[in-house]
Amino acid sequence: MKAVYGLYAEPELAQQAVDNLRAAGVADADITVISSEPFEHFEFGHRDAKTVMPWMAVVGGLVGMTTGYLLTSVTQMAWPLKTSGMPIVSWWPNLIVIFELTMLGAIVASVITLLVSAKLPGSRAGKLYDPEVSDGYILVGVENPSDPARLEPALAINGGRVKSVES
Amino acid sequence: MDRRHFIKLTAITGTTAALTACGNPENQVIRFIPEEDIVPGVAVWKPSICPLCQAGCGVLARVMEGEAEVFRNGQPGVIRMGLVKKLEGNPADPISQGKLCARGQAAVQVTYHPDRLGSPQRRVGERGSGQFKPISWDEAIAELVGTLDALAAAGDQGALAFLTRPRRGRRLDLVAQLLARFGAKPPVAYELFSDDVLRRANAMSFGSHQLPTLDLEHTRYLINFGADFLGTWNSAVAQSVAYGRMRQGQGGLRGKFVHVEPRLSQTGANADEFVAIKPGTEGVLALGLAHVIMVAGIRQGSAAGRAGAVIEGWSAGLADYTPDKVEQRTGVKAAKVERLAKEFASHLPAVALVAGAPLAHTNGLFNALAVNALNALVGSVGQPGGVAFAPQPSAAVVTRPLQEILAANTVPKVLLVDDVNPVFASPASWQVKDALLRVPFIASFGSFIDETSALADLILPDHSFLESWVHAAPESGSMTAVPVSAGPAMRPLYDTRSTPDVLLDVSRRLAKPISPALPNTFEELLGADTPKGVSPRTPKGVSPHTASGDGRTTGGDKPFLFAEAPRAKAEGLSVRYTDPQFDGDAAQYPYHFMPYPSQSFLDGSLAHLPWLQELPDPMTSGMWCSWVEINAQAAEKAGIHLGDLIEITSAHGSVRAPAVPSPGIAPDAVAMPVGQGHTMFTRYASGRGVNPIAILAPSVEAATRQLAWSATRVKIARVGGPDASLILFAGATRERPEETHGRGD
Amino acid sequence: MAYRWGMAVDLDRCTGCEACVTACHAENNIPTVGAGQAARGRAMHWIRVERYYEGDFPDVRVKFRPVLCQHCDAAPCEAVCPTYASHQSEDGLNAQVYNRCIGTRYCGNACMYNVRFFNFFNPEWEKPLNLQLNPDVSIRSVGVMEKCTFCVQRIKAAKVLIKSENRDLKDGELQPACAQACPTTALVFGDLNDPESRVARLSHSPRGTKLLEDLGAEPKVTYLQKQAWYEPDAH
Amino acid sequence: MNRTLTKPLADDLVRPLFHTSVWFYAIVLTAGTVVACGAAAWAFQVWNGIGVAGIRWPVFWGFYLVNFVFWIGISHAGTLISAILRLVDAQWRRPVTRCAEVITVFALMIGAMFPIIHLGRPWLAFWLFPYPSSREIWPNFRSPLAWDFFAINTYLTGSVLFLFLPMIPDLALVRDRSTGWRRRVYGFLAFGWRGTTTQWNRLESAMQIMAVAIIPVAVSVHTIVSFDFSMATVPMWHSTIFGPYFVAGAIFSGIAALIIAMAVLRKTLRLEAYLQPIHFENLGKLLLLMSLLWAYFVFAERLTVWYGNEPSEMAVFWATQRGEYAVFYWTMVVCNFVIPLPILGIRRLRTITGCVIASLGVLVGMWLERFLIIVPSLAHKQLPYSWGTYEPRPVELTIMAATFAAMILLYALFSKFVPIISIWEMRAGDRPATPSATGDHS
Repeated sequence: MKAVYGLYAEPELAQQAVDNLRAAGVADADITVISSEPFEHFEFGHRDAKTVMPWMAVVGGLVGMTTGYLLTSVTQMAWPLKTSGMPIVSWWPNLIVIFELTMLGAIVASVITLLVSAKLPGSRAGKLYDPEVSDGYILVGVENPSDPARLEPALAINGGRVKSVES
Repeated sequence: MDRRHFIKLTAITGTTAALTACGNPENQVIRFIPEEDIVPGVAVWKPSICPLCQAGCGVLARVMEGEAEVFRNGQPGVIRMGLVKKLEGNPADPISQGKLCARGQAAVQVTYHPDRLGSPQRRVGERGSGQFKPISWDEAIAELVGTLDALAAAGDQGALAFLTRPRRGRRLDLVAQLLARFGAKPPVAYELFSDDVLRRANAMSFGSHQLPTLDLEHTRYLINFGADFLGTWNSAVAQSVAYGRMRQGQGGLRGKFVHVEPRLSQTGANADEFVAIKPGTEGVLALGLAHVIMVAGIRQGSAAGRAGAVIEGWSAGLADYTPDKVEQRTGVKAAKVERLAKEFASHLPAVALVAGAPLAHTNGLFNALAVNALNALVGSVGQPGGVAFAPQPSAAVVTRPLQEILAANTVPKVLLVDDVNPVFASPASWQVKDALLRVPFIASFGSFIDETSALADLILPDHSFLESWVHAAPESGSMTAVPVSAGPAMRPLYDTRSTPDVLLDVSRRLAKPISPALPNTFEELLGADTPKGVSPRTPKGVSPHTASGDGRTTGGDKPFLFAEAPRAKAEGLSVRYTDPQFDGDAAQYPYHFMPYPSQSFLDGSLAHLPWLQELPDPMTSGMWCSWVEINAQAAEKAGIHLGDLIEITSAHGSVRAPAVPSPGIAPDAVAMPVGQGHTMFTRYASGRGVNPIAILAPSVEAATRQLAWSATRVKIARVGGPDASLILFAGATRERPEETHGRGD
Repeated sequence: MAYRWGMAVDLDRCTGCEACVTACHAENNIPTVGAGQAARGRAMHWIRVERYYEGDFPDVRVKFRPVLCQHCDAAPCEAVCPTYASHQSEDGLNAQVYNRCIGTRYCGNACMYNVRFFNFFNPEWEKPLNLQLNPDVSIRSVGVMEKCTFCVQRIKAAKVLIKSENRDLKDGELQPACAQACPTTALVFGDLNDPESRVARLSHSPRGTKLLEDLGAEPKVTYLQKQAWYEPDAH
Repeated sequence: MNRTLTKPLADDLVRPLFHTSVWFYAIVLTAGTVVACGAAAWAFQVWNGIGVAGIRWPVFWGFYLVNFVFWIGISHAGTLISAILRLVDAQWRRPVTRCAEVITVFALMIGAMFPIIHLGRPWLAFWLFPYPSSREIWPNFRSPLAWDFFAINTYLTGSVLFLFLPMIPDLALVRDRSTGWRRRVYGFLAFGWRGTTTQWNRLESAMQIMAVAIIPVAVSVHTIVSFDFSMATVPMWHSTIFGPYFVAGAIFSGIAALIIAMAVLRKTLRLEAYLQPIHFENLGKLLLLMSLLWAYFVFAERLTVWYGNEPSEMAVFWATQRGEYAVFYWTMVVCNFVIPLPILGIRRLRTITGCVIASLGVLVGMWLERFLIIVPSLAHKQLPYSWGTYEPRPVELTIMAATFAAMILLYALFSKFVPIISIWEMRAGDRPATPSATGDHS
């Protein structure tokens, strides 16, 4: 992997670097921003914010609900044992199990969506990263740029250090 | 495979497969060939007789195949055999009528008790230490024969005494016969809760020296003076069966039950009306009722005949027994006396009953005679709904009282003890143990080492009743005379022998055999007076109550009840009232001490049965323990709470037991169940609780010399808080306990 | 026709003698726990005779009341069991399947009659008391709840018997151990579906009540209340 | 503000991972020993039978179930509070959330053990799982214990995820700062986290959704725990108030546990700069609110019973109010209300020490509350003949002590291996809340 990137101590500078890259004709999707914290209040932190996760949560909840319904009702009918004079399929108590499984489905679906869409767990091999990020620096860079030399000026903002990865 | 597992497997599977499969040495036991033809899993019903009290209930034993560790010819081994699993009342038996009491249900544990003696024993330790070593039957019988021969050789046959219970039946007959033929005096009989006072009174009043049989089924009004007829007294099962019918069985007529006692017993707890009375004044109340009945002209005094005539002042209308005077003496309100008398006399058939504590006073005979006279006055003797006397197949054996062998100058040289434990069941002040220690040779036929058999030099353990021929001739309890015998329900587990057979054997082996010779065995002896051809049969049903197997029943089937009661010659005595005498000064010993037969253990002879130990007492729910019942309000005043350790002191000793405050006892009385406090009586009873009999005064009923076990006064002292010895099954005593009432003050 | 087993308890007949208690122990292999365990509340009595005092001496009265499993139609013990160890059988018995019981003891809490008993330890019978054990009744191991079964082993045997003899069950032919022992016949057992049976008739007696009826468990045991004595002549 | 300032912050918060004090070993050893005793006690109980515990007829549930409810209640400190604070974006939550969520996870694990410990045949506990037995019978879903199974497992799953997901960036941070085996272990746990914008966005979304989902689950968990009691017609159990009453009590005891945990961490890990008096102040206010809420529920419950005067309930009422359990009852009232009210109500007293004292009281009080709910009612059911008592046995006390030790042990170990304060959330918190003018292109 080849890459060129800058490390910035301040998010304002990172935002500027992102803006410069855009100005240099780099597509939004090709700009990598890596940070040790989320920057909700900066534009660069909002890129790619759209996600199907809430819908997946709803779908997961529905799957859980159906599972809960089938688990309770079908097993109760499969071997009808009478207890406490209750109906064989007893809705009131079953609703509790159905509720729990609905919520479990939603949670699990959200987490699966998270893992899939955030590519976790994943390998960092061949991907742009710099351990200095964990010290608080914000990394803005481009992986496999077509013309690294042209991008370096865009990243060279006062207060940032430009690095490049060869091989 | 551990030991416990082993038991479980045999119990659950009942097969040998699991046992032979593993190589544990414990399982490599000798296997005897099955002795009988029993189909696994199929129950057979065999008749027997419950031996635990004098009632003599006929039972059916449910026999099923099982694997038992047994002794055969001195050799231990495992055998598949028929084992008694459960006892039910025999529906064909006129006494039990297919029912059985809690004690009878537990009788099966006598056979399987882990501490039952499996072979003859010779004493090795000090007398009373309980240390014995097993010996063979040959040795044991030779020793007994030798001892008796030595007596005979010295011409001292009179120094042989046989101590037993006064249970009517062929067994006692045999003992008496053998003693007589040997040249010894009649057997000595001892029963703590003896009914001899009542028998004597019945002889005086009605000419029948025996216990009455009640026809409660047809009674409309019952006044009961202290008899625990639903619990421990006389023929409790038969009486309970009839009681059930008296309550709900007469088609809308429900008899009234009035109970008179200073303490609310289990029987009293069922009464419609409870009349608290001063101890020992029951006879006064009975005569008070008679007075009112006579004065009101409902019945004429002469109607009582002889039963009235023996009461001083009867013919004069009992002027000393006006309701006011009765109230003074008994504490029962005059108005109540009037009302009870009129109710009693106007709801015929009515019956009055007396037994238990009222007769265990110095004036017990008077109390009994007074109640008899009341019965006679309302014409309830020998009548439906009244009392009657069953004709007896043979005269009762004459016995001697225990006191005859206690005195230093009448100590027997050889004492044979069978099924009685006076060392435990008599007041310490009688010094029974000391007296027995003076006897040079004691042999016991007991199955267990108890306080009395521990003094024995030789123990020749009897079969259990389920393993031997048994016979009983109940003197009461049935509309039909029912001497009954039954064969063994199962084969013996151990190297034991039936005591009657041993006695017969000994009688033949004596240097001068007893003559004329008796049958070889008890079975033959019973066969001699039993119609042949009635053999126990196996019912088809699986449900026990469908069984109709019955014992060999002898005696007439004629109903005797309505026959005129036999009348012997009047003795021409008239008895006058005397105040009951209590041992202990009322100022120093303010409480009446009322020991009572425990529902579970009677006089303590059943304290070794674990089911009965764990059976909650009907009134207190106590299990595995002793306790003192004390009036709840009096306890509150004295700062005594549930479980507090109380010391009860009489002039003759003291015992400590936890307190149970109860609303069912008079404020000037404390009560204790009898039965616990064994020092030596198997693992289940030894060292458990205390024995209230020990501190009783040696007072006796004046006329009959019977122990007056209700005539002791005591003082009490709280000596500590709960010591965890009180084990109750129940929580609260009331359905809505006071402390949960209301919304606060 | 399906059976519906029930019992009538005549409190006017019951004398508190507790013959039923021992009979039950003998029939159902109920372990004796011993003094130490009894003191710690582990005594097992599938049937017990409750005793309640009313009033104070000398105006004191006593109520006896045998309490056993009421075999409720809407038994609160059943639904709470997570493994169906406690459930209603076809005969209307409140069945306890020992093998399925894992010992949550929830049923014991839910039962308002406190008639369920728990095996806190493996039961022991000191030899040779084990020879008495009823081979028709399984032995319960540690950690298992147990309770009155209306002597289901007798019910099963009776069904086999009448089938082999091709006949109907006679009323009164089948009795649990407690009813069989009861000297005063205070306990009457039978088929509530048979309107002619003694138990069915007694269950409709005006004296009949159910224990804790308000709690809605719909017990199949009917208690016939004790009657007061009245003077027939006074009417 | 200079962003490089966040390096010392990270240095500070990962320090406990790389420097071990003697105290750590002392705590682990002591707590470990007690836990081992508890394990031995349990083994003793399984071997000999549940009878070695004090439970008896008719008090079939005792200390084990008291501790079950107590620990499940404690578990409501973390995830629930953390989720609420996240949803309302309370900034002061940042140093608190992880210590809180850890409590949830460990308390749930500990609490969920008790229903197994208390079983008569614990080796068959898996029969509670929803799978068919060899006879194809499934568990009875009408049983509150089956509901417990689902509720606790959902809550535990959610809570573990809720704790673990926001831990990933911090694990990545530790990975970057360590070498050797640590680097490999943390690298594995960090799931290859880089911190790309997408990853941060997905993480935030997931946390938002889970926060929404976990709140009703948490409420349901303690409601269902309360159903274990209120479904039975046991006097003073059979009450509709039990659901909210239990949830409130759970949050009450949970906050108390959190305050104590934070105070301990603050001292032992020298986190004074991060866990500041303001955090205790705020949690103290919450605790005060819950104390008032708790008192309200207790009053409502007691009044209803007293006014209704139903005999069997009055038996329990009086047993706790002035009978054999009164000493516990009034101790509970003092601990849960009389002590916390002035301490937390008067600002001057609402110090860290004050909050800790009040919290200790609440923990004792809430434990007693669970005892007073379970035991007196079982001991006084409808038929007074069957009333009983209950006394714990050594095995129950040992296992109970072991669970407290287990909490300490697990907490010590966790704070040893994971930054107990979320570094990235602290960093994010350092940023001014107003959007930056320079970066906003939309």
